Amino acid sequence: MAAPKRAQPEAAVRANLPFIYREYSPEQLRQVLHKMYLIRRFEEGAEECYMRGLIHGTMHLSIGQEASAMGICMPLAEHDQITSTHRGHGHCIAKGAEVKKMFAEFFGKTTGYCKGRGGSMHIADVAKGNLGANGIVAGGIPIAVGAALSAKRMKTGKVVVSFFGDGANNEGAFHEALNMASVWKLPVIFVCENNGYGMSTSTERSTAVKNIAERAAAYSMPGVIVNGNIFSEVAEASHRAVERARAGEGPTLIESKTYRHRGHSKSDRNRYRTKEEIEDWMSNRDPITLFENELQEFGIIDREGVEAIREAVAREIAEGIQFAKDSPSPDVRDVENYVYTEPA
Amino acid sequence: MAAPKRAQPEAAVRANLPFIYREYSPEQLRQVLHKMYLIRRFEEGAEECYMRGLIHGTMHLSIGQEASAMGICMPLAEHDQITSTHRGHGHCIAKGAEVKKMFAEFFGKTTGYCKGRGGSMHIADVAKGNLGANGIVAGGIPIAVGAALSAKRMKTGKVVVSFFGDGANNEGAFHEALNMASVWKLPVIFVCENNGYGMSTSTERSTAVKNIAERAAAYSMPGVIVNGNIFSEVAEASHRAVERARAGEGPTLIESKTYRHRGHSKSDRNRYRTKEEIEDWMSNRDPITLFENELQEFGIIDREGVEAIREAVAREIAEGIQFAKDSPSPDVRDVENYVYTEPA
Amino acid sequence: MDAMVRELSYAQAIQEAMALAMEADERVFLMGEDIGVYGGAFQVTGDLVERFGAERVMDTPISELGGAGVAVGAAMTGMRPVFEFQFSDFATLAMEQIVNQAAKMRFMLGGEVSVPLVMRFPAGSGTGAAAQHSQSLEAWLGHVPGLKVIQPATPHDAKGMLLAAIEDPDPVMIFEHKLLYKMKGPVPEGHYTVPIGKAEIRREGRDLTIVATSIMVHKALEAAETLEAEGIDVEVVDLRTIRPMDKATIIESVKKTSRLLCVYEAVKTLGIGAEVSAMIAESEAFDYLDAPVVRLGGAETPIPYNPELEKATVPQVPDIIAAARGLVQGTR
Amino acid sequence: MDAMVRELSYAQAIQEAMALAMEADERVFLMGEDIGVYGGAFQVTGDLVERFGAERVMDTPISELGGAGVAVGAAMTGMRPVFEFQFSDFATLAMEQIVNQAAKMRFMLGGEVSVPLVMRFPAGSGTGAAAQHSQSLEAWLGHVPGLKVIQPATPHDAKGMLLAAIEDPDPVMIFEHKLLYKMKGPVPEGHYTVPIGKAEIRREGRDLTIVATSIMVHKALEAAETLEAEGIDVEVVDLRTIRPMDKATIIESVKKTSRLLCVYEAVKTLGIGAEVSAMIAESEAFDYLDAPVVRLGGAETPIPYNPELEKATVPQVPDIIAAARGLVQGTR
Ligand SMILES: Cc1ncc(C[n+]2csc(CCOP(=O)(O)OP(=O)(O)O)c2C)c(N)n1
Ligand SMILES: Cc1ncc(C[n+]2csc(CCOP(=O)(O)OP(=O)(O)O)c2C)c(N)n1
Ligand SMILES: [Mg+2]
Ligand SMILES: [Mg+2]
Repeated sequence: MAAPKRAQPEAAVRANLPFIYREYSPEQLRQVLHKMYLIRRFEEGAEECYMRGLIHGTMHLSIGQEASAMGICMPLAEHDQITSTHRGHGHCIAKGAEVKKMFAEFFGKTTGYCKGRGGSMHIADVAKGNLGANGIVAGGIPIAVGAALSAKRMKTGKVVVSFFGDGANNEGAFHEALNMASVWKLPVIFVCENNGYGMSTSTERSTAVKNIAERAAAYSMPGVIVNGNIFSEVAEASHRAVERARAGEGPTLIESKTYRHRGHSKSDRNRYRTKEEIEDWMSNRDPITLFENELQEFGIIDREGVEAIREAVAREIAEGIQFAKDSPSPDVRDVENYVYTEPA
Repeated sequence: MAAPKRAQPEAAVRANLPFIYREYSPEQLRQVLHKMYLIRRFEEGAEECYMRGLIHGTMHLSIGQEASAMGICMPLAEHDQITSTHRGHGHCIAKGAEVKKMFAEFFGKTTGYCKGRGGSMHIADVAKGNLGANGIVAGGIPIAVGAALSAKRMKTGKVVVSFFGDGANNEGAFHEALNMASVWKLPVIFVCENNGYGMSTSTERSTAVKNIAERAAAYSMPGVIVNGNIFSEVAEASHRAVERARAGEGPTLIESKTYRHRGHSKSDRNRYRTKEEIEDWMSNRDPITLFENELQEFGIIDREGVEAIREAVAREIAEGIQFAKDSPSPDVRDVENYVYTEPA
Repeated sequence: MDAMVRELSYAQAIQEAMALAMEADERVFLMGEDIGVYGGAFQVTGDLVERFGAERVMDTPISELGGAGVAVGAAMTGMRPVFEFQFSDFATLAMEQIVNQAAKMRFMLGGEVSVPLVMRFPAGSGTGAAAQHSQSLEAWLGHVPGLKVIQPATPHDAKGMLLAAIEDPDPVMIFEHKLLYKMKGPVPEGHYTVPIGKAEIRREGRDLTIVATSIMVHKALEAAETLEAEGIDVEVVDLRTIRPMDKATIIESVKKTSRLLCVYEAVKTLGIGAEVSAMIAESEAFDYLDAPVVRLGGAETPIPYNPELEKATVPQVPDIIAAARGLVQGTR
Repeated sequence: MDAMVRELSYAQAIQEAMALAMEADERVFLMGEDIGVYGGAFQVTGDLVERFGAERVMDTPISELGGAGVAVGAAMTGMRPVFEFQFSDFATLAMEQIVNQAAKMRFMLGGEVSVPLVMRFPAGSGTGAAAQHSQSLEAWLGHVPGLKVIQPATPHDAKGMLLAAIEDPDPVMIFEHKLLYKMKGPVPEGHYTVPIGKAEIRREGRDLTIVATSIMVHKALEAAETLEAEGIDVEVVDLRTIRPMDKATIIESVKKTSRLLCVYEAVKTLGIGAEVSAMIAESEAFDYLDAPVVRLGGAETPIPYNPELEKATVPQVPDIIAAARGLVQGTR
């Protein structure tokens, strides 16, 4: 996202407004809503294509987590970088990816971000700073620390965000990476999207601490808990962490509490959570509904504006899927391409 | 060590005495001093044998850390178990090993604890509950958790202690193991012997938290800091942790602050710490001197008693070395023995 | 084949073995990620948690290294853990405990302990899960003394070899091809074991021996049908155990057929075929060879996501047919 | 050999390569445990920290997995890390980052990134450090597409191949035998590279080819001297690169000598000798063989502590002589 331009209401009123209304223009906020819809519809589109047998493999949908992806990425500049997870479509879009190249990837086409080699679990957009989703839980965390080391050594001013889930916080890689980032005061932000479960295993059954943010103390870095379904809260925490990182003060751990509406992946019998729990999150805490209502309350958008966004998004998705369908498949003779760097 | 028998001074006086004088008999305490000397002299003896080319490989001496090993093991019953580290001679002796079989192992003899296959870095004494030193930093921590799982499932009442160093606390295995032990409330005690350095790297340069015990909070377990050079402090902390573990309340992390007098191993140029620092620990905080003086102050031992211990220990060491020298070497035709369990 | 024998899927056969072992021996328990109420990523544990409870069908946090270490520690102290990696690729996180601890503990301690540990590794490509979820790494563990490494190819063997593994005093690593989980086959009721270290001749033939592993056994059998029509009589040996390898069965077969093709899914270079070929060269069977040993293994690439590319990276039936034909007709 | 060329130890040669690379390219930096003021467990980095500072000769915490991941991330984003494992055995903790990330990243991302990462693995037995500090695991990484894997045997090659590795756009893994560190040999001053993927004929001969790796090259040369006295003329090929293997050089040599012995320290089963043997069987050289290919590898056991046992687990000069003799005289 571009550097924020400030809205300019009366100073007194402004001070009481939630963070985002002080920090971003109405146009920027409408764009955020647009992108949150884009993520949601992308996931739904991908799901439908999967059901219809157009996409193979498996996928992990981030429906319900859109405010978290958008809130974290909002304060980032284009050259800032992220590492993402198996549940990475939202992060990818939030960091600026084009949905048509994402669909093309899922369809295994040469026009996809990974030329059909990576698929959903490795979706990346290096030009926009997305160093890639990762099929290995917590695999991207030390990689993000390495990218932050590059930023510090090469003085690029870049900040790196590492997204990961609650399940990932019990991996050794989490521990080792956070420790090194803190010792070396690197410009990296650790974002734990706690959706309550690692696959079927609840944080209560897997994690010996109530809030994952409490683990930040073990690495002498700030640990911040936000409601991951409220865009403003997430964006504000991210903003502070980015400032801290850019100022050379080191890393932050943000725990963004959220929920995934869908099953873990396409093979989930959903036996570990109740219908009521899911229903509650969908009806009462949907991040898009919450944000849309708020924008309407603040007079930043009206029903027609929302409708226009929805239509634009629907078009973008339809076009993206068409692009993917129309794109060429890789030639099987190229099966060993990209294993090594081709001589120039 | 056998279950403690209580000394019986006047009740009022007793309440003000340091822990060990309330908990253990004078005879037991004299035995502790004996064992601390035994560890010290064992290390010196091993060092000398190494210098004289009688022992090959490398070794990591625990001189300076004797109170820590003894204090932790004092409240353990014989069937309780430990996992140890590359710096594991002291733990091995404290848990009840015979020095002659240790020397024999270092000499690579069939009479050694590992029949000459393991050497210093794998010294073990399974019969006495020592599941083994480990050449992999932090490698024994999850193994201890597994042993504690066995204890809990098989209801043996055993407690397991995992010794490791400050360097080990930055390994992923530490994190994963402590988390699981806490989630499952296992009877295990994590003992971090913080001697200030992992090889050449000080805790300041490697560890993003001031006291390693603070990391206990990340696993919702008690974190206790003790002066590892004061036997009574260590024994008291261990006693509480053992009680907690036996009561089914789960693990404890004890940070035992101590110092190694010698270099990391036999190839250390000692460039990372000052002569003054080493000198200070040797002269002013030597755990044996501190304990011996204290016992004398409390009238539990006199100079002659100390002298008798020293002589007995010297004899034991000399006999141990002789035993090792006189023992047979393995037959090279047996090189593939013990790889698999031999059919009965 | 006994008509009374039921058909079970490979996954069901494994599940049955685990259930039998847990019933018979209370030291046996299962550990892994999402093996409890979820039933395992491939539904291998299924509903076992309902029968045996969460203490014996233990969900672990996502902590492969620590989890493996816990299993090692439990095995050293009297329990008999059966540890499931959700995908064999994640075992890369636990190689330390598998290779430095489980494999060497008995040796390092001079025989004072045993490590009766079973680890299960769902492996292989074909599910569109791309490079980090599709590897075949059995050759790594086959290179490690102290481990036993098996690759059952049928539901019958999956059950019998798993039961043998659980009863084995040493660490046994089981590579299960994910595409086999749904394959059905006859599985006897009750307890039986299939020995570790014995290959099995799946089809007798005179012209050519194909040594295949895991899913490639089935592809080889399919290829053999076609080849039979062409007059090429193929013997198919299911290797079953990677370590210790059943050299005798392969040698005998090669002495009979004089030709050997080794088919496996893993990357060709330094895969199991290399060992089979080198072993034959060193054996008495060498002098019986009418043609050099040929390997058909995976391409020298990570597994791609695109389904056509994915198929192209591993041997398929037509590849086997072509290689067999080439060998017999002497056109290599 | 040029009389003006200095003699350096293998460790010094590596150090010099790292210094030259750091001088020439500010993106190059070193990471590892105790490589700074301690100078590295084997004194390979020595005093480089004094010349280049702690930012470019970075001590890491004892965190092999995380450290390797940091190196991967840094390599993907413009730096050129040279990562030292203190012992190759500890790489078992980092296989995830090496194999799932470094090796596959370029492929998974469709060529959008490169991972110019060098990792150094002090390997092998002979120091009395027992089972967890003495392994030879190069075959594992040789099985992994996306990696390049080298084993320089001389100070000259250690410097030249390391410089080539640092300049390579892809991840290069260097296995350095610990017993070589103190070995001296001629090393040219200044910058030069020795290409990755090229074997080197260390000694020409007519009767037998010995393909050896790392320290075994020197043992093979020593054996060749003795064999010469017996009238057996040995050609010694230093393999140098495990992946990609220089098949052509081996094939040419075998076509000339008609006999092949492969000597390596790693466990024999599924070690590099298996690949060399299988590769020759598949090559045109097969028809030139007068005897089957023989492997001489490590025993099927973890490395024992006792020094006599330790020696007995890996090939020694007399073993090589005996194997060579057997091959040439046809008594196998
Ligand atoms: C190292 C590793 N272990 C296990 C898995 C299998 N797996 C994929 S996602 C997942 C759950 C991850 O949970 P969490 O980190 O909370 O992310 P979420 O799926 O909830 O977004 C598991 C166990 C994996 N991909 N990598
Ligand atoms: C996984 C692993 N990494 C590195 C080493 C090499 N090494 C052996 S001991 C040691 C330092 C350990 O420090 P600490 O845990 O503080 O124990 P101390 O030596 O101080 O007792 C290192 C780096 C190892 N043995 N294992
Ligand atoms: Mg989650
Ligand atoms: Mg230390």
